Amino acid sequence: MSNSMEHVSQSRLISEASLKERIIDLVTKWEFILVVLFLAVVVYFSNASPYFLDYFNMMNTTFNFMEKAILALPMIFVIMCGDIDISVASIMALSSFSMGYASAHGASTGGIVIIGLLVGLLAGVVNGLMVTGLKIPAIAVTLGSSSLFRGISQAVLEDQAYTHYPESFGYFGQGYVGDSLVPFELLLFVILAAVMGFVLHKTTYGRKLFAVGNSLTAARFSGVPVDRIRFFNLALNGLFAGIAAVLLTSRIGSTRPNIATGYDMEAITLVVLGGVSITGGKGNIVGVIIAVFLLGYLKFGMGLLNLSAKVMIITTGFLLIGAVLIPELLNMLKSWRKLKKQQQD
Amino acid sequence: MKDIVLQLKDIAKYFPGIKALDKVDFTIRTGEVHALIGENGAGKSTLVKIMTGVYQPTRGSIFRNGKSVQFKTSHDAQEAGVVAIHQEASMFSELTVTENIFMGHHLKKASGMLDWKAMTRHTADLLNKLELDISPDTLIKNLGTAQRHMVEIAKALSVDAEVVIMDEPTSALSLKEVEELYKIVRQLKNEGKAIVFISHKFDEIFEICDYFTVFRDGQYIGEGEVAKSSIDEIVKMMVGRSLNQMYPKKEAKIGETILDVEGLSLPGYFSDVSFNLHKGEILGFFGLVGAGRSEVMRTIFGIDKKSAGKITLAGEVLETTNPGLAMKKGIAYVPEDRQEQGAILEMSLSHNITLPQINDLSDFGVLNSKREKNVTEEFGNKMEIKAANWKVNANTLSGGNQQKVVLAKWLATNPQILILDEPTKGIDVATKAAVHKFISEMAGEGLAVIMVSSELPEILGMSDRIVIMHEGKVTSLMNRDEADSDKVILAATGHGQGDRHE
Amino acid sequence: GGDKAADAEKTKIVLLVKSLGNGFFEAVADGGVEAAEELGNVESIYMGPSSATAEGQIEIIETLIAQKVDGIAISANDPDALIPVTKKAMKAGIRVISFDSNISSGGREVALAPSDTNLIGQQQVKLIAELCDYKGEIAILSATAQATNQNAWIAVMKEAIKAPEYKDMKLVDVVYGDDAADKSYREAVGLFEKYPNLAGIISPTTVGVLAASKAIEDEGLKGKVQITGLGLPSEMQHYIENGTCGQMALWNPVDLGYSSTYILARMIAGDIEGKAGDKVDAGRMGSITIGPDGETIMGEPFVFNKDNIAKYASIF
Amino acid sequence: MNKKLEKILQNRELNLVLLTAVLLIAVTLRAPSFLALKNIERIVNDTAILIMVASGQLLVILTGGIDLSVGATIAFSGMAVSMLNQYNPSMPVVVLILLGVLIGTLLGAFNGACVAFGKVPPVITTLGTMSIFRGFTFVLSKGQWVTAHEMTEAYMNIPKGKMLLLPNLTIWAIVVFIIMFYFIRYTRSGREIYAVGGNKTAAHFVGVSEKKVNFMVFTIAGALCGLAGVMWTARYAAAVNETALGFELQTVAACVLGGVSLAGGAGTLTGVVMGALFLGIINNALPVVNLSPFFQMGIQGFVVLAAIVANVLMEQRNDKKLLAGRRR
Ligand SMILES: Nc1ncnc2c1ncn2[C@@H]1O[C@H](COP(=O)(O)OP(=O)(O)OP(=O)(O)O)[C@@H](O)[C@H]1O
Ligand SMILES: Nc1ncnc2c1ncn2[C@@H]1O[C@H](COP(=O)(O)OP(=O)(O)OP(=O)(O)O)[C@@H](O)[C@H]1O
Ligand SMILES: [Mg+2]
Ligand SMILES: [Mg+2]
Repeated sequence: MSNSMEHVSQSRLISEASLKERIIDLVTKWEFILVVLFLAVVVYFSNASPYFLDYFNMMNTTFNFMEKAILALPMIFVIMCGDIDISVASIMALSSFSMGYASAHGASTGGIVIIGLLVGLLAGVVNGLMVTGLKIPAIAVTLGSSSLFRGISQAVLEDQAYTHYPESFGYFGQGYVGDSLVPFELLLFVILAAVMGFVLHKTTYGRKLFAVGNSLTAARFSGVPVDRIRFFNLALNGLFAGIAAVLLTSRIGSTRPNIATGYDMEAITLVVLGGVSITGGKGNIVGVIIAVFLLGYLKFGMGLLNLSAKVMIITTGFLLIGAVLIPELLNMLKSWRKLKKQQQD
Repeated sequence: MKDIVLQLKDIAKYFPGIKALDKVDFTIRTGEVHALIGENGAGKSTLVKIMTGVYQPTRGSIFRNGKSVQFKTSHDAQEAGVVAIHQEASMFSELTVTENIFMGHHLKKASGMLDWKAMTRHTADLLNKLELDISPDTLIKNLGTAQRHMVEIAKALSVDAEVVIMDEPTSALSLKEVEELYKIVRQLKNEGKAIVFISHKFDEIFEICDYFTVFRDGQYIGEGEVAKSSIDEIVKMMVGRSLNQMYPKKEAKIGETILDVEGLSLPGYFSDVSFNLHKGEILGFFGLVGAGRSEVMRTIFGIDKKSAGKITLAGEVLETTNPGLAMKKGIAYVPEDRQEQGAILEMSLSHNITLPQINDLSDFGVLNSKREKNVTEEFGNKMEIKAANWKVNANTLSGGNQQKVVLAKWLATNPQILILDEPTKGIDVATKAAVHKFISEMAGEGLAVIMVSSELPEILGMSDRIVIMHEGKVTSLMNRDEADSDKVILAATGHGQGDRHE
Repeated sequence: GGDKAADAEKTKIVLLVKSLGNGFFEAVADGGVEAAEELGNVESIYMGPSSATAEGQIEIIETLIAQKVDGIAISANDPDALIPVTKKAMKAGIRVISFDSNISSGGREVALAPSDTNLIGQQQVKLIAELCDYKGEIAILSATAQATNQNAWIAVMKEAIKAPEYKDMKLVDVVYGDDAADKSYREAVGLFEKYPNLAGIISPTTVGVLAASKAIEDEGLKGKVQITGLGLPSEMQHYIENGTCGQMALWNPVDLGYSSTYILARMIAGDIEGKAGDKVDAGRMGSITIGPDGETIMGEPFVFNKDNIAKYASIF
Repeated sequence: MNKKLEKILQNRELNLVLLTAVLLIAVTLRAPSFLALKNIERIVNDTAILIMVASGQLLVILTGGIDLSVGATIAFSGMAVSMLNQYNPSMPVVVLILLGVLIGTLLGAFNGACVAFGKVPPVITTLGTMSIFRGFTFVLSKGQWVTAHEMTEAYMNIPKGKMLLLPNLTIWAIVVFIIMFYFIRYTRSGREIYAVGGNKTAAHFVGVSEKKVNFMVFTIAGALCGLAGVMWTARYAAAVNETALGFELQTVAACVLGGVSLAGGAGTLTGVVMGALFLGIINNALPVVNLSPFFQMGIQGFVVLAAIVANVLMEQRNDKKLLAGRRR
């Protein structure tokens, strides 16, 4: 036999996994746990509140978390490479501020959107240049730049607000797709998630991301343009912050320097809850997407029961830890069982 | 018969999906240097880790001076007088030499405070003993590979142990340090200590070992006295068959110049390095560790940025370069540190092997798993990588097999110029022969090869010409027929001025 | 009146506040419960985001729309940002009013101001003037730069101080403590540093007035630098009793929650439209008249000093 | 410069001293009174809490982790102790301080247990407990504040009084600094932190228990937050739900400015203290220099960023010099 198995299989390899083991493998998978949690949320709240399992409501509540979900998409890339960006919320503020400025000076809807995206991109580029050009860790750069970006909008806008946007600008954050009940924001997220998922799992760029995340040095020695990738990630993060800023600004129809406060931490929460390793090199877009809806509907359900926001943050905190702890404990159990079985052979 | 100090009985170690060790017996005696021999992946390092409490055996028992013991952590092993120099780099690069040596067993004053003065003094003594000219306060990150390895040796010696295990201690050392190490090993032996010595180099085994044990595929095969055996016999036990030729250098037709390096400099590392390379040629680079060979290669490959000099590739001057560009121009570089630079440990073998040419294996940036599979299988099999399948992560492989993955990944790019930095470091004899045969064949097909190596027989046996470096400068250039070990070593130590040929 | 129909479903009225964990709003909630009990068939729900952001309030309003509550009274973190979502709520048949910190017109039906903006601003200036004998340098320590009600009051104060009786007083600076104890404290100390002759500070925010009082006490400036502002009696009792803060003002948050609930209940029951000129029968608060553009004023801010602080500290 | 001093202050710290000097000069040019002795004393005192908490953060970062829950831990322990003080005014302050430390220790131990024994990465653990602890602060206080009137004089005097010419709070910080310095430099456990952060495999090989170290650093960080909680609430005479909101980023910033590697294994306590003082100077200078308050945030971001960039550039230059000098 001259096929691959010749050298690959060896006498001491343990026989193929049994069905039972495969089921255990599946059960301890992160995505599986997330799906189970998601279903648990749906089942529980459908019983607890008559308003939960309502098509309009389920669609409508996505308005609450789509901007954060969109922020989470490129954040997967950034975190995958072992970096982190805590300035996205501030980029949103800067971008929203620029849109308000443009609108106040008579820009059309198209112009406003383009300016919002460009400013986001530009801010991301600034982050990227400092991280890769000056070789400063991303967390240090974005720690500083987050005050800077928001500070710029505050310095100019002071205690004022931009409140006048063209009528048609409202569509991005408030509109629905055609006559359906599907919010435009949701559709946009689905499209962006599909694109980003494809890039992550099916393209060379994605493969290189995993390489950089696992070993920056080895990736560099393999000809992967490490710095270009990290730069590109941060720039992309800026661009997506621009997109999120367009949506949020359109949704609330006004801009103040404190817009989107706390969005960065929420986006990062989604990414880590989705199973992306904070040290880089491990992750999956599906996990993050499930995490988005899990957290979104959990909050929605708890809101319907009029639970205090403080109960919600406590629950989110435990969920975050539990989502890692449970598979970890199951995994420990799994390896223990496996070894035990081997010993019996 | 000497006293038995440490005995392992019926040891087994299972990892999920693989039996690294099964039914292994191993006995160590005082005043003896005991060679542990086996192919890559035979389970040698795993056994070391079991003996030092890093791993817990799945089954079996350990006896220390006849008493059954359990080493829950390496601390327990150390208390029982068992220490090891591990195969994987295990240094704290941001800490000083002193701290690296005493981590885990810092010296304390009567008051309970750490006694830095005493530790520094001890370190200075140890460094003296090893004839290492570095200050105890130097940070490890400022040391070269060989110096780091020597510090590891010093670390093992800092504990007053009865059993000292050395897992491929010489793989990153050059002649001078190896001599130093032999001296130490002999001294320890005379002091009545037991030494376990793991190496793939038979000259070393025959030079300092008294006794040997052979493993194959995680199982005990046999043992014997070194003096009463031959290389052939041992190789047969190891591989299951005999090997004939170690350095199968084929005569190759030397073609036109493909690479011309002139006055290349990188301050702090090397200066004014010039040489050229022809198609079909194997150009050996020899020097003591720290001579700056690796940096020259890294600069050519574009990892480090040159400060002066000219690199001409196939008639075209390369102004600035980076690894991506160098690869496009047909240069492949197999780095010396496979853990850090070579393999991506948490990625699958397949993804590792295809990474350098992932762009070419894809359709407009979209991955093509079929093509990836083909390349993986072709080169993985060529290098005889032993693994459960191509989807396992590289970190589950033995050290030698990891090196094969790194080789496979670069050979798969079909380079015009192949730069190998210590290509057979940590590789067993059988594979080494295969790698050599392979390099030779590739050169025969017109590939230009640069081979950096600290192993003199390898350099002498494989090279068409030899460049010798000393402290960042090229001191000599010899043709195959005029080179001999004395002349090469002399040039490498900065003495004798060999003739310079162009 | 609630005894028209014997429906088991109670009218759900939500008091949506700026954020949880603030004594002022906890007192507002008490007022809501009090009104609900009086009204009988009303369920008073107290909600707020965990930190004071408009985005957080929007999230809550969306779920309130989903569960079809009957009315929402909002103390808004942003007068403009909430408009699209409150419009959506009104379209879904929910009655929306704002109280305390109001939503701009178009985003609510009635805006119940605790007091008249002009009145508050003028009163603050008068309080500090009385404390420092109508002379000296005055500074303002506000919450965040984006707090709308604060900004409106500050604008009035800037105007009011131009009056002839304040000719010897000068407003030298406006600083922002972001409603954080440490930053407010630091800003207060910064004021002492920058203006060695500072005579008084106005801090129209509960966190700020507390932190500034502490700073005055710590720096040994009691008597030299006066402090007034808007503060909760229970929180400021110490400084008023020991004389650091001679007097300060606030409206009754319990009444605010009480009135809001009454107004909403009457609107939901169809007793009133919520238009200008409507008169609301608001229980113990008597009759409240809705002004032009839905703007309604509850009453005058109440002044607290050594004599009455103990009595009110036990209430809110 | 003196060789010994140079050894104590590593390159990075020297750089930071330089940057701090530049910052001080810049501020003094705008506000000449800033450099007065009294004011410097005040800045140090104002930075004392940051120094305490940042030195705990240092330990966590040295292992390669991060503690995002410090602000919430301060809030919870501060609230708990203030309420104890409120309901048992006779309880001696020593007991209150010890209880504060104990509560912080327990919260830190919870973090530590999740990280060490549950293998939950530090960021996730503390991102979670950041919410959990703050949520419980609210549950504990039922949304109410504890203010000066409910606190005893003795409690409020913990940070306030003076001893040996220095404010008590500053003395507390100095004591914490000395203990931490001794711990990091002169105990095995202290050194093991560097081992785990520097190279986990190597640490394992020399018998250093990663679990023990992880558990320990979070517990110590928690204990310091507990102490800080007492100091904070006593100093501002107010225990509120939002106490120390966002403080985690300040402590991380102090570490980053102080040259601590976020990858773990490298960093010194003196660096962190200087990083904290640098931030303290900015925080105290911003209200004093005559600039629109609306510029504060932007300027703070700019100065921090500039300091980080300058620090990195100076260090890169030093490295180059070191290299060039190595081989002539
Ligand atoms: N952590 C691990 N998880 C899974 N498998 C492992 C692990 N460590 C080692 N193995 C497997 O155990 C076997 C023995 O490995 P070991 O490192 O002991 O070999 P070795 O004899 O030291 O080889 P070399 O000469 O290449 O260093 C190999 O097949 C390897 O793939
Ligand atoms: N004088 C010196 N002092 C400290 N470190 C040095 C000195 N000279 C060289 N080094 C270190 O040694 C390394 C340069 O040696 P390098 O590894 O390039 O040598 P080499 O000839 O490639 O050896 P090999 O590949 O056999 O290990 C550098 O990493 C550098 O940090
Ligand atoms: Mg090995
Ligand atoms: Mg080298």
